[in-house]
Amino acid sequence: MMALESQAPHWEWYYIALYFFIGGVSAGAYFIGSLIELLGYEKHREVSKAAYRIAFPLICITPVLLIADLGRPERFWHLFFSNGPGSIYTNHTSPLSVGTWALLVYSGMSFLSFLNVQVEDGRLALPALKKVHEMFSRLPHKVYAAIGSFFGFFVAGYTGVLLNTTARPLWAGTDPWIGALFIVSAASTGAAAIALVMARRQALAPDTARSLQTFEQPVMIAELAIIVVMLAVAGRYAVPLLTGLSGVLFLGGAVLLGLLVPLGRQFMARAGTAERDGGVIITSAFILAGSAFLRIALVQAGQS
Amino acid sequence: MKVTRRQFLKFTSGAIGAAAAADLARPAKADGAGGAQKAPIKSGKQVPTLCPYCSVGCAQIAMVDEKGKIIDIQGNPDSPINEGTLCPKGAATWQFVNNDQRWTRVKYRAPGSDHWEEKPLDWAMQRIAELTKQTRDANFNEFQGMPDGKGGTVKKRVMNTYALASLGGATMDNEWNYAHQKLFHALGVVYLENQARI
Amino acid sequence: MIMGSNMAECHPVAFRWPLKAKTDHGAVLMHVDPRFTRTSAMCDLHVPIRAATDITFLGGLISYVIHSKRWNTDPFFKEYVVNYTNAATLVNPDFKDTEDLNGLFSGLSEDGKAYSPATWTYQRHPAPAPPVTEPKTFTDMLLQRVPGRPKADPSLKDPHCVFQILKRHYQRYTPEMVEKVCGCPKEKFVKVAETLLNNSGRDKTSNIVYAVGWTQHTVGVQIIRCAGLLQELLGNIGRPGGGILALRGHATIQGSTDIATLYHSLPGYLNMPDARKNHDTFKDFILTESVPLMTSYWGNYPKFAVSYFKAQWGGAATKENDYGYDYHPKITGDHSHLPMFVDMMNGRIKGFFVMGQNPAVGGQNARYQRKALAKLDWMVVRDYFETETAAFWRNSPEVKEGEVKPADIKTEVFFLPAAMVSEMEGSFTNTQRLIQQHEKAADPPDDARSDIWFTYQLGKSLKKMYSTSSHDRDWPIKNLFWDYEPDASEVATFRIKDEPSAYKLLKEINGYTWDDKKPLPTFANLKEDGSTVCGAWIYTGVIPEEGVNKARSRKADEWISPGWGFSWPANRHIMYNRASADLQGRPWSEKKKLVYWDPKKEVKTPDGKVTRGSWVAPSGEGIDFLPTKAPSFRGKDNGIAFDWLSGNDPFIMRPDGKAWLFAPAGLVDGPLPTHYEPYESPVANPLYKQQSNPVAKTWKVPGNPYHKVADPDFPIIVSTYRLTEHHLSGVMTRWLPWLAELMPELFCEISPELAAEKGIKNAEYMTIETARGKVQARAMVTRRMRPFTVDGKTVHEIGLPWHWGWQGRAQSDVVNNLSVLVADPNVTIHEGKVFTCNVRAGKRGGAA
Amino acid sequence: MNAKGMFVDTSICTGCKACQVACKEWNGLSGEPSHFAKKAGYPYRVANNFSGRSYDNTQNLSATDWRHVRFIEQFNADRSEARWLFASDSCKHCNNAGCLNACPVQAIVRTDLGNVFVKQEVCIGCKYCIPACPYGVISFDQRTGTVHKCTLCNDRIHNGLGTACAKACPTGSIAFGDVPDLKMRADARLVQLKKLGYEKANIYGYDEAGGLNVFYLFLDKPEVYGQPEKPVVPQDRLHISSGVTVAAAIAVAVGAAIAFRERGEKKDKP
Repeated sequence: MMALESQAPHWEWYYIALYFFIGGVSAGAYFIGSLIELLGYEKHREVSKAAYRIAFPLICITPVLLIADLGRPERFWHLFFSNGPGSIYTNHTSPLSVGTWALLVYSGMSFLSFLNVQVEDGRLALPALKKVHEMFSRLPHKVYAAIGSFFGFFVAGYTGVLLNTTARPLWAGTDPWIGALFIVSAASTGAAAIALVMARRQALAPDTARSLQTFEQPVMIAELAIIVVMLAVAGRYAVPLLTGLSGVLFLGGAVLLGLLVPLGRQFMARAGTAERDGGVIITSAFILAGSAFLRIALVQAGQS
Repeated sequence: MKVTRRQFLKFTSGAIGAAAAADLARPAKADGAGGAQKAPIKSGKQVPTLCPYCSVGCAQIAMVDEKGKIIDIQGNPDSPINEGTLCPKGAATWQFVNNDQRWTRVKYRAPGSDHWEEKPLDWAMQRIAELTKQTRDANFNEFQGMPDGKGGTVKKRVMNTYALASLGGATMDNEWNYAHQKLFHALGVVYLENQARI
Repeated sequence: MIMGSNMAECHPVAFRWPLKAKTDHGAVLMHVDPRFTRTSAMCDLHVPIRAATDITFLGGLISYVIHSKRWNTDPFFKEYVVNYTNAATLVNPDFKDTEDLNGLFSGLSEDGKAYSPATWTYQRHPAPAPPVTEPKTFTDMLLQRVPGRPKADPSLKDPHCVFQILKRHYQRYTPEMVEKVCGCPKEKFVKVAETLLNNSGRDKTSNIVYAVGWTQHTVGVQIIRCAGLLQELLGNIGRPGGGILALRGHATIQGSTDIATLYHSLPGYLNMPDARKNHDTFKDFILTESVPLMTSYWGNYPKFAVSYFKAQWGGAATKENDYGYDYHPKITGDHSHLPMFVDMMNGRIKGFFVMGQNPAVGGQNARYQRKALAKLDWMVVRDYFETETAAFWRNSPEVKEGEVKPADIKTEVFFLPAAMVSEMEGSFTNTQRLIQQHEKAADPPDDARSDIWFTYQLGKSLKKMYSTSSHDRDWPIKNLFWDYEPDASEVATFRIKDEPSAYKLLKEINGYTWDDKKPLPTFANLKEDGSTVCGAWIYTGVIPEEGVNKARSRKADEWISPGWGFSWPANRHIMYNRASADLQGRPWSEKKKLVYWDPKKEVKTPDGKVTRGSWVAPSGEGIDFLPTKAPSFRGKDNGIAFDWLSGNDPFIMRPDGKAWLFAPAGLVDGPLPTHYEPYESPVANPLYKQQSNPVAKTWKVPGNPYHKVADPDFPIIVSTYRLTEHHLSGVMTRWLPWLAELMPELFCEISPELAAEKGIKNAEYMTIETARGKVQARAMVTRRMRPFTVDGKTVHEIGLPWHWGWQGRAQSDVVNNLSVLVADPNVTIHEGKVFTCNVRAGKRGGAA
Repeated sequence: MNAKGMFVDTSICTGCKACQVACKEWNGLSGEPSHFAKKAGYPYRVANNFSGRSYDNTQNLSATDWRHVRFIEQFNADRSEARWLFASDSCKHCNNAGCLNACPVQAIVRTDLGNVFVKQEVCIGCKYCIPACPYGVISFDQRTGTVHKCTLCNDRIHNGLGTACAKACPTGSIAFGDVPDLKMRADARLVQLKKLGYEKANIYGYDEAGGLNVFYLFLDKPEVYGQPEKPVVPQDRLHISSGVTVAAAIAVAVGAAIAFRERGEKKDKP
């Protein structure tokens, strides 16, 4: 079983949990966007575009968070070249090492996708960026969408595997479910973020809204299911997640506000048509906030 | 199997099987160096000394760098008493010597004052000698009446002073104890004590 | 058996060896102690006894042993006891035992304050005719005064023989009585007794280890004697693996006793001239001191004494001026630590040197001692940190609470920074009497100086100031023999050039001939005619020749390691080791062979003749006997020293050559150890009407109140003690973060039973209170502490380690604010191991 | 070359903590900053870490406490069972080391002598190795921004010396040497103790975490000494959690394909 005396890493929630959250949203959104592009659902091209516009700026924030939490931020490059510049290094038994590389690749892909969207909408003004876009324009969009989508999922999921792959009672006790939980959570928040952005710009077509909801609902139900399984597996090791401030965040924030309330709202709205823009914004905000709470609670409870 | 003390020493201080130098920073022997990584290690002149704490008499080795600073103090493995081992106090001797709170200057508190002042060593030594002389001269007894056992008193030569007292010495060298009792007996001091009575 | 010591905690490295004996050789370790300590944890058996009932326990062992089948059937014990102890010696028929006088011996003065030992003496044969008629020397004078040999009954049947007296004295110390007084189950007691019995004899020896758990009592000396008695009866003295081992506290506490900075003693255990005794002239001094001892090696007392005075005043000490004896101070009373502070409080002491000691924390009734410091005109503190003693005027509890204002304290205080051990050259004597040298590794920083630097420079200044004086009373300073200037080579590599020569000091301690300054190889070379100088005769041999310092010798071997350091006297590690052989000089057994008589060995005498037969020790151990004296040698009745002692008298420092089961002289509180309750006890003495030591020293002065016997306000026993992680008053440890974090705060060990009764919770604060003061401590509620049932009554005991003060990186209340000035009558050691108190939950509040 | 390691015979540990201090002395480690606090009127920080847990005040291993002596009091109400156990704990230098497996920058390495240590000049302070250790050994130091733990005195052992703690240990409870030799000694001691009636005595560390180069002889179950009965090296589970995560990702992908396809087709075919 778990170690009796493992130590907490003392990761700051505002760096690490937020990174987990923002990375998840970005990856989830990118994944949806790229999937639509890969499957050729032209009708949902706007969804794709919104996804790419969300994915890249968000992922730009993450290295800042990650590096800020390092004890020696100036050495972040050791992650790639620990044996000195030029000598590439990866540790395949370390989710952190592999995840960092995935994040790098994913960032690149999401950048290219972002450029495409900007060019398509004629918004790319900077000549340098234009040049970059031209360089990669020979490459079919679907290639990097595919690569990006693969690594996007990696980014969304490895953080959970990373937590599972420790000796902390909560994180190890919930093994192997945090990865899966983070994947589904990333998917729902990705969709929610897309919906939120499109609704705010009043660009959310009712059908699109319905598609997003159709995607979100089973994902959120799956998320609930995974949470139940995870808690059952963890047994007494789940206590820190269910008590104290972490308990409030987890049960009240993640489960109630982040999952039950949005599901309920969507369910009630289904009586008529899809939610209207205002409703979508609120529901999506709940989903996003709930996902943030989920990660904060897991990161904090695992360290208590 | 009869384990001799030397063998026992080897068990505990560093080497079973492949014999290794038990001392602080002797260069590695051939079997220790074969294929081993080069690792820098502190080194310097080794001076035999003793643990300042309890009465067991553990031998220590102080390592001194080229600037004459003590950089390490550890047990002396040659000692039949401690064979290189130490207790937590003995192991902490280095921090005792190199302590940021150690006072290394003379401090003086004038009568009635509420603070210390720093003073030169020579000044303090001179002042202490003067006070010692003054106090002795003002309170010296060449003779004193002692009970004669019959209810009366008899004058006896005592050559002492009760105005000076000295306390301490069980953590201080034999040589000091000797010199100190010698000087203080010459001064006539009888309140002369140390921790041996505690 | 470890008793009165927490060896694993207080002497952890020494404990290496008993533990090794246990794991490698199957030795049985037993710990008799009120608390379950780290020592108990490592022993095969822990026997809890109520604090200060050691004599009952040991007396019980004595009684058990002499009534046991093994002791009465194995001829080894009789042979040893009849010949090597004074068991057979007949005592004055007027002697009355505690059994006769309900806890008192005969000879107590009318005021009940002191004993006269007149009735404790031996019966003797008539004195022999003296060999000299006209005394020319002190030795001649002694030869005129040789007493008759003591009478003895080797069958041990005479009712006045020591053995019968002893048997009667301890007859009521039964296992049942031990259980009743000590509160320990009698089965455990019997187990200890059987283990000791079964592990003593011809091929086995048992050893008893003690420390201040025995000394810090009003009966401290008698507890240790009681263990000595037991070991003598078991034949465990003078033999390898036997003995009683004192574990002392400080690095050279042995050295500072040998070369005493103690009021009553001159170096080498000569007595201090004392105006209360007949010490009026040098001759009086010599005769008073050496006559009672002259039939032992102390018959050489005159040589030791003359050489000491010659060392004091060198060329100015002549036969004509009695080697300056008249200029040496005399004591007039007890000037030891506790009365020193009483007299300081009274204003008698004006100037005070305190060096490497911290009475503001370590002194009994520390509050009293701190207040006494404020009465001084001036004080010199030499230490490493701003100790509580140095800072008493600034931030002591009295000052912080506003009871005393710094402005009202007129004491002029000097703090002089001291050098560390590794920053100076010198020697320490460890608890085994082993002298070892530490060498100077580096200069001390800034104005820090060695201790000998301070004393030497102070002496030089004073000599200079007094150089013009013509007062007779200044003669001892003016003529003080004071030259320890270093050779250039000794200071060549160091910054400090006026560091005195430690070598020259040790050479003077060792002794040398006055004329040609050649070091003396042994104390047999000392003379009483002023031709030799010797600071401390017992150390002679440490510098056997110029330039050779045996304290620096560092050759160890598998056993005794005679090549490591120098064990005084004359590199003898096991004292009285003649007793390791039987009457004929043969080893008691092959396994326990140490020193034995080899009749074939050829020895050259100093006059060139060759004789056959010698004592030998293949291990290299020094032989604590005259090497050529055959076991069959019969001592000269009219001789002194070695001449008087016979070939089967191993105890050469005793005037009858025997180990003393009964002490006819030398003790002020009785010839046999007797159970007395401590001065403060929650119970009445279950054994005698006499409650506590009748001659214990007390100081009934303001600020030093005592508790009553069974005082209802103070029903709990408290013991103070040390931990591994700190040293004494903490000066050498509390400023070190590495040690401070190991034991950060004062705690009180308390049983769950008492804690529950008082509502005290683990790790929370509690207050301990006596009539002297209050301290707060964190509670450590643990079953390692236990209540005792004494005579049907439950007695609680708590424990307080006393290392802390208000300075340093680990701070707490001063435990000695609780303790009291009361002491053993023989040596004035305080009773810190047991007094009474009360406890309650919560912080102290109010005055400390 | 044989791996070097330590055999900790807790049956002869006296709980003196010399190993803790000797470690700090040789490795130049300060007092643990969290054990000290500022106090008015004093120019230095004063220790405040009294725990009330027997004689254990340092409580755990940390970046400045590479050794830690545990104190376990086993007494029943009438004290007929009375035992006080001591055990000196440190990094075990696992052959399957969670910290080393987790390190993303190769700051944690194993040398030719089998010891695992942190290259201070490489560590970035990501702290991921901290929860990856099943023994709670490795720890972060704010002052250096890196993690620290016992190095098995890397400098000493590569210069032919034993570890500082083993050298200081007054009773030989900590023995340093070649692992196979130490195992022989441990086995012999276990036999001796069993004969003396210590039925629960056991050796901990032959199989755990791929074998520990620093292993123990305990007189009671490992849990009593705060050691996991069956420690799991986190990375041993990596393939399972990765698999489940990938499965979840595929499920989500399929879900998305279905969710968006439905709507898309409905619109495309009026």
